[in-house]
Amino acid sequence: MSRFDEEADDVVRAIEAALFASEEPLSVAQLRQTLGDVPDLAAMLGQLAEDYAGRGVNLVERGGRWHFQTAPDMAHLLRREKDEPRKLSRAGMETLAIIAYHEPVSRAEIEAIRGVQVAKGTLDVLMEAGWIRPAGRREVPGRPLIYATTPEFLTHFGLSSRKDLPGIDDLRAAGLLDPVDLAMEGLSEQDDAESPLEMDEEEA
Amino acid sequence: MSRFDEEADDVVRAIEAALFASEEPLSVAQLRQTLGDVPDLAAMLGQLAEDYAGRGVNLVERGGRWHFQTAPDMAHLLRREKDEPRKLSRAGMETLAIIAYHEPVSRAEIEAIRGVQVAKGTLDVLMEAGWIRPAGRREVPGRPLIYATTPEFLTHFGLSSRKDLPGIDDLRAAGLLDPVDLAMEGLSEQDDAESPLEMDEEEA
Amino acid sequence: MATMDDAIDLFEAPRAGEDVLTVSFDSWEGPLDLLLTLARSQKVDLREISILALVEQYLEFIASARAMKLELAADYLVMAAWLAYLKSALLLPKAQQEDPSPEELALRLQLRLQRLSAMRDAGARLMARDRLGRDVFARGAPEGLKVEKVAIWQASLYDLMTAYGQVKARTQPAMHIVSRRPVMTLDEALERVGALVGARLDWTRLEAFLPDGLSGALGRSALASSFVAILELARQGRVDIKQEEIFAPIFLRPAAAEPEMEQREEADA
Repeated sequence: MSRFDEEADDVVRAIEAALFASEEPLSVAQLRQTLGDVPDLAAMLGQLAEDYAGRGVNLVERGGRWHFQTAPDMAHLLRREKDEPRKLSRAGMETLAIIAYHEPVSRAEIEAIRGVQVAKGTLDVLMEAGWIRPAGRREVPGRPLIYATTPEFLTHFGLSSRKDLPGIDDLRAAGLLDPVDLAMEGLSEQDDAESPLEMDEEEA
Repeated sequence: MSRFDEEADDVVRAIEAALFASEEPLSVAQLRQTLGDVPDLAAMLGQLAEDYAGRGVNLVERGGRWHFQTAPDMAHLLRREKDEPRKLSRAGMETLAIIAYHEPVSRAEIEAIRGVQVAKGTLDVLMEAGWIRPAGRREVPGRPLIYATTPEFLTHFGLSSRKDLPGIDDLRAAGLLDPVDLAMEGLSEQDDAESPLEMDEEEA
Repeated sequence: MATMDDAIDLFEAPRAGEDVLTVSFDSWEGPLDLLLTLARSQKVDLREISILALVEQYLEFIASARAMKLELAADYLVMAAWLAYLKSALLLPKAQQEDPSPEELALRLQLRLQRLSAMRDAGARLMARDRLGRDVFARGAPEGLKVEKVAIWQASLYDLMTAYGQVKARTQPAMHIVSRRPVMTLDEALERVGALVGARLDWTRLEAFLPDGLSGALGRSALASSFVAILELARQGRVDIKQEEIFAPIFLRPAAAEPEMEQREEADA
């Protein structure tokens, strides 16, 4: 670990300055554009993050992009100065969670999980917030648009990657990210079930 | 001096976070509003400034208000110049050619030769490229600015002097002049002279 | 979650039989949401939940809502009907059951509730994270990384020459020269035929008076001019012309002496 006040070499200082100055999180590639070719940039970032770990400002990586932000335990001091971001409705929250945990998903798939139609405004709000984006179309009849999360989503929610989504491993292990049909198949195989499972029409 | 990565106490961390997150420099009084009553705030700021002195980011005080800024010697990183090759427009090319063949010429003279107006931006681009320069004023009513080529112009186009510019005859031989006007044949001789061209009557 | 607690309160109140009550179905996002709320009120793991009990709660709730003459959205009623069917099927002896079995339908319902519940919890956990701009903050006044684009203007000497050539080509007045077509003028023909006809004594074809070796446009021009010329010469009384029939060769000779004229005049008279 380096001593900030004495030993920071110029490359570390340059990384620090660039990340402090940038209005946006920077990827390693973007940093290289600014700094030129720095050997071991990733390692230096890791070390810088470690150096700042105990400070009031931390260096964090979110989806491959690095930025400085205030330490989470300072929230109570700083929050009052800042306006809280607009509160998401429950529908928005659930929809965002479904997209994040299942991505990419179509609107129909979101609706299948929530049991209600997705109001038009819900996806708009999430896109406006910059958290989701259309991510192509599903190659099935009707070619529905599918949605995925953005790097800004990871940045906003403090996730290094989607693997950091709270509880995602448990949910996956419990099969809760699988569609109901798939889960039923799994269960029926286990049970040696006698009956086929086409019963969607009644399910609505 | 404290070691950033180990010993920063919570008050120091809070000061750090508050200054980092603030959109403007904060006075000691403003910091107190945020942090509550901190004994010896001024001393702590001084120490924090010292800690950061060798970093890529410095804590500085200006007129009683504190803020972080990137270290002055890192400024060059933050304003990066990027070369962008651009092709000269046709208007630019023609204007440059006229200046090269007829220099020094005023804008009105260029327009008379081109038969088309010359936008101010066109001359600006040529000056930005370093190929032409203002070369005084013509001593006629209105005293128009006159333009001439620069040494960079010769360098860029691989000419040792303007005499190397192919004359009208050469251009014609190369098929670069389509409809032929015998009356203009004397032009290449005029080129050699440093005197302004006796412009045709349309110049007025 | 506050909304969930509210929902349970709303639900539990009518069961308690209080008469003044406002039940708003806006509290739930559809029947599945209501079912999940009811399921959670069983306070057991969703995997352990009794679907039969859940169905009964739902039907009871809908019944009480209808008793209070609340407007119920169609999808709540559809769900109620389906659950009533499921309930009866679950209560029937197994042997009489059709495909799909009510156990499967119940299981599917359970799985759906688990999935919705999982996503609801996940959403809440996501929202509770340290969020940028709410709990943690980016730098308030970043200097910004500015990329200044420096234009590198490109042009070659060839471009320069071409451009100048184009200017010159465009601005110089074009001179149009109409090329002369090869013709024999009437004057030339008059002179030629007039000179030659005196040398002939007898009828001679018109073509014999044309210059030798003419062909094409010039030949046709000479023929036409010479023809007009002999008409003029005839008018002046210097030649006689004869043609046997239309398109037959034209002959001429120097005009005969006066007497012929007189004869003609006499004949006319």
